[in-house]
Amino acid sequence: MSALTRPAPRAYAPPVQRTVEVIGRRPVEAYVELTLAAPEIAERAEPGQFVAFAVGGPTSGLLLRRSIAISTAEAGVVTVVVSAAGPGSTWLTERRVGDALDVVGPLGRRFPDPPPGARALLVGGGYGAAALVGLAARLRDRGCPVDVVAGAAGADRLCSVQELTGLADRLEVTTDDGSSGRRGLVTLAVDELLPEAGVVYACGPMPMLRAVADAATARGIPSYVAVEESMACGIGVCMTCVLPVVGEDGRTRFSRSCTEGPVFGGDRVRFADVGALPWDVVGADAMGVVAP
Amino acid sequence: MSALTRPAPRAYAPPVQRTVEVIGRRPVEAYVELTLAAPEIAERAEPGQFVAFAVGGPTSGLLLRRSIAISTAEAGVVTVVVSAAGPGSTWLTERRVGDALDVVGPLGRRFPDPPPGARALLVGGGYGAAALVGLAARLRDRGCPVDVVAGAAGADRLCSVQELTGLADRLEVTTDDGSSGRRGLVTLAVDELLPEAGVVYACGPMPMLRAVADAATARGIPSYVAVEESMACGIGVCMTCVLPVVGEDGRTRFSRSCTEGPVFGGDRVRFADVGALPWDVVGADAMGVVAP
Amino acid sequence: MTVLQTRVDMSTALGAAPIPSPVLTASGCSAFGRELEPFVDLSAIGAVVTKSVQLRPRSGRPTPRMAETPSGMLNSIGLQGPGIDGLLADELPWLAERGARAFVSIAGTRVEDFAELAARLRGVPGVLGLEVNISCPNVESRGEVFACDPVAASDVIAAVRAAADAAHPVYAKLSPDVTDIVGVARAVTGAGADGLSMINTLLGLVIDPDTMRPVLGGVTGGLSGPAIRPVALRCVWQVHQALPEVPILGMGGIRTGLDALQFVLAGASAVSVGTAVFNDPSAVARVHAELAAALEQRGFASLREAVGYAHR
Amino acid sequence: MTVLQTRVDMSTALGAAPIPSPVLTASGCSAFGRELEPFVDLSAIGAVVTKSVQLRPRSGRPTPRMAETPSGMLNSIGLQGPGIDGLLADELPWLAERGARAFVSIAGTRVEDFAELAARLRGVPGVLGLEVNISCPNVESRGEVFACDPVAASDVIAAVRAAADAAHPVYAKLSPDVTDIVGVARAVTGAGADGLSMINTLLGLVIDPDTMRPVLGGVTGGLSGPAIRPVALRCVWQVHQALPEVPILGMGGIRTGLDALQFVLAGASAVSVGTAVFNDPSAVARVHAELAAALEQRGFASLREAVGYAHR
Ligand SMILES: Cc1cc2nc3c(=O)[nH]c(=O)nc-3n(C[C@H](O)[C@H](O)[C@H](O)COP(=O)(O)OP(=O)(O)OC[C@H]3O[C@@H](n4cnc5c(N)ncnc54)[C@H](O)[C@@H]3O)c2cc1C
Ligand SMILES: Cc1cc2nc3c(=O)[nH]c(=O)nc-3n(C[C@H](O)[C@H](O)[C@H](O)COP(=O)(O)OP(=O)(O)OC[C@H]3O[C@@H](n4cnc5c(N)ncnc54)[C@H](O)[C@@H]3O)c2cc1C
Ligand SMILES: Cc1cc2nc3c(=O)[nH]c(=O)nc-3n(C[C@H](O)[C@H](O)[C@H](O)COP(=O)(O)O)c2cc1C
Ligand SMILES: Cc1cc2nc3c(=O)[nH]c(=O)nc-3n(C[C@H](O)[C@H](O)[C@H](O)COP(=O)(O)O)c2cc1C
Ligand code: FES
Ligand code: FES
Repeated sequence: MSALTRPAPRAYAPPVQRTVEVIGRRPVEAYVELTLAAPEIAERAEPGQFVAFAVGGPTSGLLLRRSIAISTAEAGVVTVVVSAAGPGSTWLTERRVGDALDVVGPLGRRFPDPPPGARALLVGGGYGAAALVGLAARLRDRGCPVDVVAGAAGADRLCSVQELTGLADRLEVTTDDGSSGRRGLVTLAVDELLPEAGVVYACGPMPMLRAVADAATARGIPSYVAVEESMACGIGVCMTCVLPVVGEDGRTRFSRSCTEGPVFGGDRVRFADVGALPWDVVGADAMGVVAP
Repeated sequence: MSALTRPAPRAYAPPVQRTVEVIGRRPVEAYVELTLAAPEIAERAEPGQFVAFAVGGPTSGLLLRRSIAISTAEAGVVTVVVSAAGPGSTWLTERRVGDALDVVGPLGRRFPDPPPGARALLVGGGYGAAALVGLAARLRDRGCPVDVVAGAAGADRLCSVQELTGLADRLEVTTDDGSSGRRGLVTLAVDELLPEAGVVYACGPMPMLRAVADAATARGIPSYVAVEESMACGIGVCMTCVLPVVGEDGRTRFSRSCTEGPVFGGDRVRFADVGALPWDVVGADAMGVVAP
Repeated sequence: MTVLQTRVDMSTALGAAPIPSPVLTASGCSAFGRELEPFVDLSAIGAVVTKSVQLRPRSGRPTPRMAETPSGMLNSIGLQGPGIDGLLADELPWLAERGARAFVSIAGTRVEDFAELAARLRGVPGVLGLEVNISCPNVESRGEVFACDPVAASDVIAAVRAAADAAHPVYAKLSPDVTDIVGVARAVTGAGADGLSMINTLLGLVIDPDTMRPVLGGVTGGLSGPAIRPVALRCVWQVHQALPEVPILGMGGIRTGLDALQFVLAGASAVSVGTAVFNDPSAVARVHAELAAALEQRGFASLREAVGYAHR
Repeated sequence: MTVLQTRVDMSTALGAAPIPSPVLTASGCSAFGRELEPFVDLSAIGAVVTKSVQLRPRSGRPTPRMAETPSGMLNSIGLQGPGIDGLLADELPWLAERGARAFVSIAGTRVEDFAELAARLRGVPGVLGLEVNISCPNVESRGEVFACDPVAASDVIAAVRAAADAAHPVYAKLSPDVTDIVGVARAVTGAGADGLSMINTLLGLVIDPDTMRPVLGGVTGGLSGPAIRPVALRCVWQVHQALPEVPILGMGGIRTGLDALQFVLAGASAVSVGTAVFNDPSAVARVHAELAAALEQRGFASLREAVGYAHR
């Protein structure tokens, strides 16, 4: 396999840490959309980046920040969509207008620009679609044609469909149970739209990213995926969030998804080896793993 | 010294644990008064008892409940006055109307009834005055004449003066800095009112309780003090909240202020020995402490 | 206690003594059970593990006796208690009357003390067995804690096993403050322990930033609560791994049924809920119900099937 | 970093190496410092304690590598890092250029590895000294951790002290997972340690209630964060009590200036802020400012006056 993608570029601006105010809260199906007055983060943010929230307030026993993708960032306002998964994200969804939030961002790398003249296919799974709204707007502003596939388990797990409808040339919705759009996985629609695409951007659960990246790579189309790995720090200092990623030199390293990602070339992430330690990862020998 | 008081009686009803709603919140000078819809606690509560709140919400790193005296309990509603001392009490003062609170109560023993025909002197220090409001009302209902002294460091640390004015025959206010009422300690007013008193009830900081109890005992007047000791459980199972208290048999024991108190006979608490282990406490010998 | 009626068989045993629920109180965290009566059906829980008792009544240490810490607390109570006479006269009869099982925690500073306590508890109604709190300073070894020395710990356990009622299972309560907890576990089971209670508190310290001195009168104290749960689970895991036949009463930071489940999966056949009771007086009953529901959801027909499952 | 201008002299030293601030990063919690640059003035903090480096580049362990726990976290990174060559080529020059002091943490599985690392770091610009991470399995002793055996620990320290630059203070980083931390402290200072870093993480375990298996790939992991602070403070207290002349770099759950103050009062002459950085990337600078303010409020003219004050 010769690499189709170059590593996602670094962010233009370093992150900041700010206390920001919640200025809007809107339950959207199974999620909650929070709007934050966060000018310094908004002006720095690029599509694909995320923010990290301290959770639980001053008496909190939850020490680690929660990473949440930036949906849109404009005019001083940052929008995020949060799914109540565990205690920290649930706490976030319970914030009210006027509450203060301690946030660090923007973090991570951005989606790279499309090849000139390419048609872009954006694929979002569940709340992952939210992370594509800013990207879709930017692409559209730059005159890049945009197709979108948004999928989820069921209708209530779809996200940002309305926003994306306004931005996409074509939008396909799929749900596993058929409760909205077509019944099936996103790949159903992706397979149809892929032939016309010059670049693919995806955000969502790992199995979806893997399927989309594999389909794109199989057709020789570059793809960029925004991965979601469990993160302790979000800023690159703890090494908890690593994935096996193939570098420009062709060697696989455990790369931090917070600072070397979350956006990676879809052909560079070794999805099958996530959670394992393949022998050919740089430094695996020092861990006692030997070539088979 | 022959004892003037009998140990405070047990509560009539056992405590319950309930999730209750905040139905009122009112900042009063340096404090916050919370009103709770808590019918099962209100119907059981007696003057002198307290409740214990879980603090910090579901993500809290604060494990222990916070004990707060019941100010009034009537018609299904419990009122408490909270001073923001540390993280837990600060969290309590930040609750809003509609919030739910996990509360256990009523806890502890109640103030005993006054001797027949006696005039009662109630002495409250800082937010300790709040704990006397329910008592004053009860005494007044039963036809017992009530004098009240409310004292604090400064005007903003006085508490429940308005409520107590409506219930007392005479009310004296003292502040250390003279910013309200007379300048000085509560003992200034207590010394004047004590000769007419047949029983004294006090709630406030330990040095104040000690001074009031000593003054009453010196005159042969029974006194009851509601003490404040650091509590881990509030229900009598942990043994953190003990004080050296003289029992009916004349022997001193480390008594739990949550279940054997918080109301103790003022002549029974060995104030000078709080925080020490005198040799004559029952079981001190087994700790290696020998009679001098 | 509202025991949710699940289909899961929750019965288990402490050594050879059967109990209907795997959830017990923890020594020193529910006194002698009385104060929990408004909140919990004492006869339905596994057992009341009583506050460690010594031969003589003890005043305990001067206050302050506790400091709250992040997700935990430090205590230095100093084993305040009525002594064995008070326990036999007042507390055990009260529990027996209510049909509550008492798992009696005994403590001492000399091997003979422990043996005498065990002997005094022979045949006492309502006593299910003994938990031996060896996290006490050994006066014969310059105050070193029994639990930190495998030899001293086994001496205590051997003496207790010899003196105790044959029908009383003897559990040794281990301290996590050791280099090799498996070594201590091996030693005490070799000496006759029928089971292991794990863990006691970790030695900790808090300094008051205002007085600039240690908060506790006793300088150091015991750290407990959810903060220590990962350490407790690791101890249970290691010991069950090394000694899979030895029953373990797991404890340390258990607050919910899912916390208890972790201990069971790691190898505990019963659990104690300690500090969490201070937060929620009905915790013991709630944890039972939540654990039963969690086991059912995961398809276990009985608690016993789940014991040590994470090793398989 | 907005260092609040207090009148307190905050200067201190690691062994004989002076530093302008007593607040440092903790090994493994700030990588090699780069990522903190947007949040902290790296030249103003005491030093950047770098992620433990070994001779060869290491991939570290497979994920999951962490689990959040009450007021703390468990990690099992497996010392992912570039190896000594990468450190010398990329990381140390970057820090030196910025005027940041590097306190280099070294790790190995053989005594000779440690000595070689120390030798390679001789005379390297910007290197202030060495922190020796002995919480590693000793391949020559069936994987027992060096830090858990006073003899193995001293062997490492003696070899490092002999091989290291004479100008580099050598600090031994101790594990709390021992019966007698004072004994280990005595042994390593006897072997030539110029100071002690305390504490490393506690060994812990978390089981995932869904998979019903340990969360971490490495089964057990290291517990850190405010949850362990009382244990860390106790260790610092005990060692300072026994060895008042030995400088201590205190760490374990420090999140605020008042937390740091507790360590100083207990006997630490400098502190590392580890896990708290994950919560607050500017924590190191903030803790410095808060500590300075706290010392001033309490009437201290210098940090040095406050070191060990709680013992007096
Ligand atoms: C780059 C990125 C972007 C994300 N964007 C969104 C988003 O837009 N909307 C949304 O709802 N969620 C998003 N997530 C997932 C979100 O971070 C997790 O759902 C959340 O951290 C879970 O915290 P919890 O307390 O609810 O759950 P718990 O499972 O209790 O969390 C326990 C610990 O694990 C970490 N953790 C658990 N799951 C994840 C995860 N998937 N990713 C990172 N850390 C995790 C938490 O930070 C915490 O430290 C994103 C994650 C990443 C890495
Ligand atoms: C019977 C009783 C009645 C009380 N009534 C009131 C009242 O009406 N209004 C009010 O504002 N406060 C009252 N207090 C004091 C109140 O409980 C403490 O101020 C509060 O617990 C402090 O918690 P924190 O988190 O703010 O402070 P922290 O100092 O951080 O608390 C740390 C720990 O110590 C315990 N603690 C600290 N101070 C006390 C204390 N004085 N009493 C008990 N535990 C303590 C806390 O419960 C907690 O576990 C009362 C205390 C008792 C014992
Ligand atoms: C206030 C308090 C008192 C305790 N007293 C005893 C005791 O007397 N005997 C004993 O063996 N353990 C005692 N312990 C330890 C507990 O039984 C238990 O082992 C430990 O607290 C860990 O469990 P937890 O985190 O659920 O509390 C005590 C713990 C606390 C918090
Ligand atoms: C993610 C992570 C990685 C760590 N890596 C190392 C390491 O490489 N070398 C080391 O000596 N200590 C390491 N530690 C331990 C810390 O340096 C520190 O001793 C411990 O976490 C306690 O401090 P804290 O509670 O402030 O984090 C690591 C800790 C964490 C949380
Ligand atoms: S989350 Fe810490 S390095 Fe990525
Ligand atoms: S607070 Fe626990 S016994 Fe009084």
